[in-house]
Amino acid sequence: MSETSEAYEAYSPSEMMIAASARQLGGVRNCFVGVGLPNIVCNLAQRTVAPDLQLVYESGVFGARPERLPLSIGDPTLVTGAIAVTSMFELFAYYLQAGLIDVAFLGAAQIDRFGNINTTVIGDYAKPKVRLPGSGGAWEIAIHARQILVIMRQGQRSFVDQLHFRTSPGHSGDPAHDASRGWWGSGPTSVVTDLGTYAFDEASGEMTLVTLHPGVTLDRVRENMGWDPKVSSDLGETLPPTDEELRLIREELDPEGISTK
Amino acid sequence: MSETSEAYEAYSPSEMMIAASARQLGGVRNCFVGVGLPNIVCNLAQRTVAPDLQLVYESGVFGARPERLPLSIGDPTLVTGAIAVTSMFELFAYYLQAGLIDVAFLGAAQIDRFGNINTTVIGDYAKPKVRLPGSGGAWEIAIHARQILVIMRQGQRSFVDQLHFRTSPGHSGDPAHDASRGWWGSGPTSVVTDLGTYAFDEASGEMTLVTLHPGVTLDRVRENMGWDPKVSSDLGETLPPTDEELRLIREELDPEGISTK
Amino acid sequence: MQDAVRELVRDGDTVSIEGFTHLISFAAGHEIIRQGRRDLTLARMTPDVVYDQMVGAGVAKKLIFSWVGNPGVGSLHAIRRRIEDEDPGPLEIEEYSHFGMVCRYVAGASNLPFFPIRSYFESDIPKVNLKIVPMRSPYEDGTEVYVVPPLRPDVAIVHAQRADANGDAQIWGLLGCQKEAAFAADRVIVVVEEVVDESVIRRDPNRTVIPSVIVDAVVEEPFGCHPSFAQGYYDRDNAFYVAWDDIARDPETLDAWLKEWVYDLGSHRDYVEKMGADRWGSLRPEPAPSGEVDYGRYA
Amino acid sequence: MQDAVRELVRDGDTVSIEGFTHLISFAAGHEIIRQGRRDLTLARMTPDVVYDQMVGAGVAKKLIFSWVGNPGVGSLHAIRRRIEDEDPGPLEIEEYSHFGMVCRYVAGASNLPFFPIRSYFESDIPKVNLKIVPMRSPYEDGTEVYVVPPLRPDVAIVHAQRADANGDAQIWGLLGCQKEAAFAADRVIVVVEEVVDESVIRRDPNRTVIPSVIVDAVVEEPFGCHPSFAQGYYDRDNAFYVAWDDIARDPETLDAWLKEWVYDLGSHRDYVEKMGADRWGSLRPEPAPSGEVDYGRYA
Repeated sequence: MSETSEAYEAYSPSEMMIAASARQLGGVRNCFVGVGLPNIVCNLAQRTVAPDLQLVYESGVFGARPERLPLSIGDPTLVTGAIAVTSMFELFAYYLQAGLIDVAFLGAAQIDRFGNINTTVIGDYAKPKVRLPGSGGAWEIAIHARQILVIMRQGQRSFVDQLHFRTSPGHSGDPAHDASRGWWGSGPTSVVTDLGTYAFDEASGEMTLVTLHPGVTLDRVRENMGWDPKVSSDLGETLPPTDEELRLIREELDPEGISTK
Repeated sequence: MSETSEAYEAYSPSEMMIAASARQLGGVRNCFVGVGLPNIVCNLAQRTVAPDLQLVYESGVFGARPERLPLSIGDPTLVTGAIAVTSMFELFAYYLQAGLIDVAFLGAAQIDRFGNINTTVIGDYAKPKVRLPGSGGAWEIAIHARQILVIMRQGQRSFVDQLHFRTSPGHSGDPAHDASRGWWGSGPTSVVTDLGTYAFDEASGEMTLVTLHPGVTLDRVRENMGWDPKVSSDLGETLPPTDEELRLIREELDPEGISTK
Repeated sequence: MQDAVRELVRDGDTVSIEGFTHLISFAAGHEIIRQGRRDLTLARMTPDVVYDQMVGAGVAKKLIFSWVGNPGVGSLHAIRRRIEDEDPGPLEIEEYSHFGMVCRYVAGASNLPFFPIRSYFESDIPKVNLKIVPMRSPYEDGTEVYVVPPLRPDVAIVHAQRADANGDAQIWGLLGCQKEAAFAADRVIVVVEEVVDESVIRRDPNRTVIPSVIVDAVVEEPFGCHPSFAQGYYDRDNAFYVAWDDIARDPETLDAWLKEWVYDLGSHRDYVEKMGADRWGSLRPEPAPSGEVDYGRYA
Repeated sequence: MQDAVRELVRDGDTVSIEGFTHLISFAAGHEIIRQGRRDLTLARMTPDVVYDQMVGAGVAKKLIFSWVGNPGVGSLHAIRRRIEDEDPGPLEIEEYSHFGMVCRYVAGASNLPFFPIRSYFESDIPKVNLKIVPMRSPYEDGTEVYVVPPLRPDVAIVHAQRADANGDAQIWGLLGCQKEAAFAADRVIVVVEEVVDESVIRRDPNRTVIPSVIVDAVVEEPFGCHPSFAQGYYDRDNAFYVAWDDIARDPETLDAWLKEWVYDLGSHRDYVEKMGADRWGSLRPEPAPSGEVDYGRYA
């Protein structure tokens, strides 16, 4: 913790994404965790801004306390020492559909300006160029969690003007319609990429660039998305990872650098 | 077992009902047990004609092996040493509604000639003369179990021409309609009273006297029911309880005579 | 318990004290009586003696149930007087079959607007309860079912064998519909025989029935289910169930019982003391351990 | 296992080998491959490597699923080749979200003609799967839901940690939807790490997930879930999941793997032996006992 050399400070884009995401979990009670980056994000938040954060996994685990970095959302380390393990019916019906989940994470192969997400196919559904995994729990998570954080690298192929398939819905572009849906959530509330962080504009429901990561230009953001992005009137710079955040990521959460390279 | 004195042979009407009912469980795999007489019936059957009989209780117990005579269907003695304990949702949904139950027992405050049953009120529903317990699991049992045994004493007030309230359905009187219902069962298949045993006629769905218990006359049966009963063309006499059946009832199953007086 | 009931149970609430013969929180029922709550809608599959006591004490205006009786004994006389004779006043009722009640809780717990079941055909029940309505499957077979609406109690009170201080509760033995009722409710009170360290809960996470995320209060109340039972802790006090039949038959005896065993006592602790150590000793079963399983340490 | 598959799995059947990352019966999948079953419809929430192997071996004509991938690794290449390039032939697919799949099993297990869920709004999924249809609540609120049809597999294959000889099976750790799939199926094969005496099961009845009444065959097959895991018995063999990515990418490598590890072996016992004691030793976790609870003896 006392070491703050320049080398230490040369953080990776993943580390920036993790730190920026974890800070968004301040005060959150429980979080539906995906594997990979979201898992590290939640564990970092638990050690920094959200000490009481309960980790919930779609595999049926509530209050996990993993002794190692889980390799999948069904890793046995999530079960041993957890508060509760339940059937998937109960997890989806009583926790997720009932609105008990505060925050969840989603990834995507494609996302559009309203936070609609495609995890199903690239190309035509009947004869796809690439068959992706499909919904899994993503549909349910997208709507039933009260807040959704999306963590993904951005680029022309992933931040698209037109999805090839809409797996789960985001904002409709019509706030009156969004409000009338009666869902617990309403699609992504925040997107963190390797270039910056985005929120969704209340009036239009459109993804809006809020901060640029240190050293990233607006032009570089534009080059890496398929539409001309809405930019916040007070566009800021993301605070870089602190030494403590980096220490936790590197020494405790991902010492082998599996997810943070 | 060697004792067969006359005193021993002077069985009670309840003992006759128990023995006659237990014999109907020959070869049955599992049985949905109520408390009181049905409980003794099932335990007697397990020790005589149905050694592999699994006892299922609506409280959520499968494969109970009670060490004492249970005082209710939720007695803790049913849980300790059982094969499985499940939530009531699963018991009703996955066992009963799914058609896994071979035989169940029903009691009734009133029964009519088609096996329709009233366990709800005597008198008018809104202003009842006697408020009875209501359905409990009876509706589900009546239709989802493949066979239904009714055990009850008969009399003018219980074997009625017109129910005050139909809690659960029996045969409709129209076999074509019965077949079209698509239910696992179709109301009571057998009734055992203190006077005789009844089956239900396939063509008319009507309760039909099959045997008279030893010493009971047809007139006595007629005096104790609210309609003129259909009588089987080969009306027989119920075999009296055997010494072994009486010994099991008196020495093992109900030594204090709680249910068999 | 005083604090939990004071803060979480309000006049006019719909209250579910669940537990199918097992783990019925009489202690909570008595505290609700003591605090003089009024106009409650009492929901429970099987009202049992606890609701007869509460109805007898005048806390309830309505009953939602599927089987109203003294299990293994007979009738609940205070409730019957209200229904049959409107004595001392009418009691609104809304009744289902067991599976209907369970599915109402499941719908409430799952945030579903209705729940389909294959019950109620050719019965008079839907004629007297218009909330039970027929519906056709939208698939080709067009199968007919009935649906029941969600039940979302304002408060669910669940007794468990043990919980940690946050309310993560474990139950073994009969499970009834406590999990469903708790998830369906706005507020949840967990009452336990023993508050245990969180590490005890975490050693066997599959045993956890109710997670702290839905729990508003945790109360340790040993023997809090008496005269019902807690598997492994004490037996059902059948003599009490039998005695209740006589007590409740006469309103004056009932009032005297309430005075002696509820109003004149400050808490369930006083009740336990008054009942006496011999009574508790006689209800204690011999041990029957479950055996252990191994979750494995994956570090 | 040979007998169970021979007698209970037939060409053209719908087969569910369930288990969410945990307790996936690879041993049964391999035996189905060995016995050359054809035209199976394979149902599973997450097809996982076992279905990639089965599809690669040509046993399947259709897949019903909610997430098709190699968890934590990437793609299932044999399945992707069939879907993307119809290589070596087309593979019919029918897809849901996770909760949709679970509810299909719940409907099947409960004998319900449909099951309502609050999923699929404003998604393209119902456009490509016409079995998912919208429905309105019959109550005043008129809330819209979607419904999914029951899934009733011809055969469900469930791996459990232990069962008695009748098939009363106990599972701890992740429960997935094995109970629902088993109750929904016509025929059930239970595969276990250990067959135990009935008394072990009866000591902890709340732990029982599948009762013998629905079980058609019980097979003892230690390490039968490899490369998936059995909580408390062995870890997930992640190296295998990673290696599978390369194996399945090339049809020839895949065929060679199937020859070496499935066709040329007589049984899963040979597989266990061939894998070697070191491999199994490396996957064994340290103990983490559950602790005991007391059911009490009520005699």
